[in-house]
Amino acid sequence: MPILVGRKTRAIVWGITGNQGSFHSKLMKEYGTQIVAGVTPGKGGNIVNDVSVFDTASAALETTDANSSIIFVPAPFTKDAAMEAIDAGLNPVVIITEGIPARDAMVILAYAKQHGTIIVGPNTPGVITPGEAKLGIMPGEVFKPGTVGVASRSGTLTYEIAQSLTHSGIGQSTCLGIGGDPYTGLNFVEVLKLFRDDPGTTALVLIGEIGGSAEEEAARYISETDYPKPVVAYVAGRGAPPGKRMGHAGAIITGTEGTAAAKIESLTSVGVTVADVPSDLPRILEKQAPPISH
Amino acid sequence: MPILVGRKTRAIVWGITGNQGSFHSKLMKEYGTQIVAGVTPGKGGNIVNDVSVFDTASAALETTDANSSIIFVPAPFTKDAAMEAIDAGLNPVVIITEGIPARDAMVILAYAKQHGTIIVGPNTPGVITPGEAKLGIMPGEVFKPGTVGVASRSGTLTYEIAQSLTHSGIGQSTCLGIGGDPYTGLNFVEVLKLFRDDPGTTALVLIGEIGGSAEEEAARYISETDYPKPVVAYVAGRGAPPGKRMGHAGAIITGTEGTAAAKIESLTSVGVTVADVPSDLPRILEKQAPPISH
Amino acid sequence: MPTFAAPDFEQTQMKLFEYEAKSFAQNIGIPVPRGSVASTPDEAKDIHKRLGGEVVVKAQVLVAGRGKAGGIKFGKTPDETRDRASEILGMFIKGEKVQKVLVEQKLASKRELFTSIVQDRSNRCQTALASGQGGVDIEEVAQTTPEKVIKHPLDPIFGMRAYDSRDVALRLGYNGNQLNLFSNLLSNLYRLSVMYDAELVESNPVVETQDGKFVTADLRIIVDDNSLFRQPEFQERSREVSSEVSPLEAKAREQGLAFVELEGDVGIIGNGAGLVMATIDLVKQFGGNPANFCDVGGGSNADHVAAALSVVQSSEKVKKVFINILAGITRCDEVAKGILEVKNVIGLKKPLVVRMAGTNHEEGRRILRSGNVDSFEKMEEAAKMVVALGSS
Amino acid sequence: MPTFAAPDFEQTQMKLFEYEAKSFAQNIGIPVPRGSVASTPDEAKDIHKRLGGEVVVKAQVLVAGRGKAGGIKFGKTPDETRDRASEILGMFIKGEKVQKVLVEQKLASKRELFTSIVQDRSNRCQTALASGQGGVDIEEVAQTTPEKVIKHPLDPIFGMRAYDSRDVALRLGYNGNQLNLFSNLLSNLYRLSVMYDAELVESNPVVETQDGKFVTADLRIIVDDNSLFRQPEFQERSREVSSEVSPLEAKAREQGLAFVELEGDVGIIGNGAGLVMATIDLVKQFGGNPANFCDVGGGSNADHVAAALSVVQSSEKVKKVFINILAGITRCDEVAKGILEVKNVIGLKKPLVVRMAGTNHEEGRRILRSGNVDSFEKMEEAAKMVVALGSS
Repeated sequence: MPILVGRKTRAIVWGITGNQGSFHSKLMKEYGTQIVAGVTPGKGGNIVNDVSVFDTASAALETTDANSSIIFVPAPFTKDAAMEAIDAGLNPVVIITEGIPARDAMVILAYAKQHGTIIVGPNTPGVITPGEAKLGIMPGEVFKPGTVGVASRSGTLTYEIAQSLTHSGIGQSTCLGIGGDPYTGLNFVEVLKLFRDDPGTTALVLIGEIGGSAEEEAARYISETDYPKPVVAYVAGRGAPPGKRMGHAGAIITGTEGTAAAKIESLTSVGVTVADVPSDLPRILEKQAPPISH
Repeated sequence: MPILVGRKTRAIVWGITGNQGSFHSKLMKEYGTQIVAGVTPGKGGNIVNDVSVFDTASAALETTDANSSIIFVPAPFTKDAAMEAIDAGLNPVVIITEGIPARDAMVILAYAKQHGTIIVGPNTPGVITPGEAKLGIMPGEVFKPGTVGVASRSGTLTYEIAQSLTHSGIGQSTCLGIGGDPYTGLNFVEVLKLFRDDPGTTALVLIGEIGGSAEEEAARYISETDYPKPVVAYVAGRGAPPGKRMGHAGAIITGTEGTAAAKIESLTSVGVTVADVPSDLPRILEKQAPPISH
Repeated sequence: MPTFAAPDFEQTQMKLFEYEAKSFAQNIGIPVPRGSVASTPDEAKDIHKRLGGEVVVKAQVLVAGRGKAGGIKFGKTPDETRDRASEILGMFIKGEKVQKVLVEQKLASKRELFTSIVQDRSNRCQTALASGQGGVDIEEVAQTTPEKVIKHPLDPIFGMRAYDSRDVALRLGYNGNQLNLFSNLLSNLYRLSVMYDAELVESNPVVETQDGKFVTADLRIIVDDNSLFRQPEFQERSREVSSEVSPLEAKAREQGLAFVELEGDVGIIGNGAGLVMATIDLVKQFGGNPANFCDVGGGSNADHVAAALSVVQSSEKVKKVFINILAGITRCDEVAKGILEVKNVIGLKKPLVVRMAGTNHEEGRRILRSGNVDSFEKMEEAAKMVVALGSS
Repeated sequence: MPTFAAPDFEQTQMKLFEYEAKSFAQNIGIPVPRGSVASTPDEAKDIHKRLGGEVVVKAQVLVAGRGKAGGIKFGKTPDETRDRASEILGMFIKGEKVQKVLVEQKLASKRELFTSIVQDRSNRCQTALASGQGGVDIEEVAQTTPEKVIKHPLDPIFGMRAYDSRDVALRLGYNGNQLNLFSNLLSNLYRLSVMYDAELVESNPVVETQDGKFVTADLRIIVDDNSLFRQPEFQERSREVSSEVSPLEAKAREQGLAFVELEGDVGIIGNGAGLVMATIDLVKQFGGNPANFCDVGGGSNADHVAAALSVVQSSEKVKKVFINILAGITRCDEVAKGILEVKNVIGLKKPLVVRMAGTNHEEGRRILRSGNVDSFEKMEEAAKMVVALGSS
């Protein structure tokens, strides 16, 4: 039993007529995801990858029973698209778009909170439940079904680690990126809650990076709730200088805050083993949580 | 047992340092209302009618245990005051001020709804629970404790009718004005709900007037819920021409909508007796609800 | 209820002329027909020359229904336009004299739409209205075929989102580029409503041109009077724009009174809008015919009452006056003083019936008696008396 | 992850000069000291003459810490001011050459306050910061006496309400008219943050003058790069304002690469920010010293990779290059073509280690082999190799 996406996911793709949206909706469908509609204003009536395009979410919902959404529209239009998806009752709303103005992101997140909607991203590779469905841009072939939940602030690094798990025979329940922006919806703590309640997940991998305090908050939560499942982690950016954005808008050490050292220290202090190199993770995981399905 | 205000009411008065606010806070205190603080920006530290004035609600709440509020500030500042009162968790928020921009009123009402706060008004004489407390500008002496709930869109006409009830020996549980503006918080339907659940109220008087559809909605609610308590009514404005605002911003017949005839017809059709003249109400009430406390 | 708004703003419907509304619209990129305002027939002719083609000449008045009243005519040549302008300028439409005409290019329309941003009492928000049946009396369309009027309520906090306006465009049957064009137009009309705190922004018709574009052929804006404190450019003119207000109404409102003129001969004065309406109803009930609604407001003093009585009795059609006061915050002694002030200074010009109850009513009655003015305690009795007066 | 933002906006911190920020502030009624900008010592002298009194001469640079670096001096007479300006103009502050000075009246301050509207990651909103300990390094105040920094998070939807700013004013100890004056100032600083989509609006200090008024003696504004699409007036200059960006960084960013220069000698290229960070960490772990962070992004094609390699190997300090690709949407054959393109056109200037895995890695490796470039499958092995290279 996965979290966020799975066989019952029926998604609307915002921006399906664009390059990214059309390319990835094809890949998502090929992976088995039910993509039931696309939304692009002014492109209603078109068909992309055998998916009907509508001008608005209301129009899409008249003929489909969508329950989720993924957004590929350019940054200037993302706030509107996300609010439309939230209003339409779609949940989760996965926002792939990068480069959204911070104030727009804050409004989206506050609006989603009011409506009880889960936002994944922005600036996320998305969510995949291996063997079932993906709402995202990750390559499906590096994942395999299993019982380890993976949450990450990164994209390619997640694929790297998923691949090494897969190669070691460790399958994944659900893998998701929480997003590389400073303002993201779902954070590590919320992901930990979702995985805790998921009987199909037996252990977790957190992939953190410099900037912000998502890892520290996760550590506090693990400690405070005596988290019932083993958690292992990797934190990228030990070699990053302060004050520089390392690719992700959110990956920046401000003053002395947000360093990899502090994050590793926080996690270690609550019993989370933090790998020195990504390829150590499978071995650590097997030691920590022996009964992992192969 | 009253609704909205009573012995446990501990109110903050916005605009207590103004003419209206200081005059009426004195009268409210004399009536027995616990006025625990005033708020006027820039006047913190002053004392008005033995009540301490603060610059903000947060400051007032540091030293008082207020639970309600009444607002007398001029229209341009009312939105800010009401949102501050809502944010401070005060409930109800009684807005006496008249002449608030419609868009400001809409925002106040939407914000209150998000927070579960009851707004009485704007443009209301307020709420009185005879013998206990009042948050409003009504003359206390025309009311007497009893079991008839009164809700009205008017001010002076309410005093007129309350006085005639009082003179006939019919006391009131709580009397309130829902406000004469087109956009008000508590409406007749919500008042009916509150009185239904109040064991201290045995019968109701609704005082309507032309404009809008509050009376029609009340009639529908009475019919749909098989309302368990007798309701009698009076509707002002049978002689009002269409298209003219009759004093209250909300008292206007638009096209053929909002006429007194339509309202009287709606109410009558669901079993509510509508008095031809206000002074008939006590007699009708006694006929409809014989066991009214004298 | 207390009045915090400046009294001279009260009750005046702050309407803008079409040409003003269109200039605001054009400033934010809403397509309007090319055109200009003329005060004389020759100016109209010159404008036509500049525009070329055929034009429409439209009376600039604040009342609705100018089309039916002959206030809209067409000109094929500049000379014809001069003649049409000359017919329209100076005519009266519902009592309002036409001072200016708007001369605009005539649009070749494929379809005429109705669009409006209104305030919506039942939903407590603004609502976008639109219909494919524009250019006609939309009230009639709404009555006979309500399904042809699209209603889209707008979130009071977030206003019109792009997807709100797209939804309306879609329900009007547009797609592709036209969907985006129309939804932009609608979003911009909403923006106007925010910028000018408008009670109403209405374009009837929005013309869909032969090449599929949208142009606001007519545009009405009514500003919310209660917002004038933050709309400085309209404060100055709120007094001028009162063509639908009778001279007596204008006079009363200058005194801070809520005043509406009615058909009859009984002047009505009271404190509180609900009470005054009930008083009017009562007088009618007993066979009388009220001449006005006049609310002196809560907490009135002697001067307010004196002003009200002076205005009401100054009307020629008023044969008798009924003052109905239920004093709460207002004090009866103050009211009585106001009445005697009028009696002593300018005299009571019409027979007067006073009802007085509530705070200090005994003192008030004593003062009135001292000036030989009788008064009643119950309003029904007083109403019967005023109706009976002079009809024997 | 895909990049929708125009690449040339990425990563540039869009800071405004103090004098620009103050001119925006003044436009919306925020009190700023009287003053003007000078590019020469004589202009500075003239400004002092016009202003009278004593003045302060401030270097206009985009880096912080100009005070400690000698970029702020005082002038009692116009001649002195000319001399001070002459000292400051042309000096280098953290590598940035001073081209202009701001000459302003010197304020007699009763108290210096720190005020700031920042973006607040943990609360996912903007937050107002204020402190009575202004005019100094606020980071230090926040570290040593955090209770002296007031933090007031703002609702993302409603922004700063008047009572938010009053609350801050009150906690700073103000009351009466000063409470209203300060809260107005703070509300206006918030307004600036909205108008210019600012990541940061900071005035340190706001001076409380002897007569109890508040003046923003210094003002910093940093615009959110991601908002430049709706801030047209800053789009033009986003390229110029890059004094904190090294020439190599500027060159890389022009190519759409996320690029940060580091201290070492191993050029690092990868796809995906997290992977590149992990690669840097790995190289350090094995004893190497990375020269840069260079992310070609997800879904990169041959041209992107070629551009990255060209930029990285162009740096003199780079002794060897490590390309680490985990292909998902990116295809290894494309990456390989990009590498060979550089080899064939301009040549590989530095020893190169390639790691390639994921989509089409076999084809990619085959292509590389055809150009005599070896590659690894595992990134640890590749990292060890690049560290070992040349250190034997």
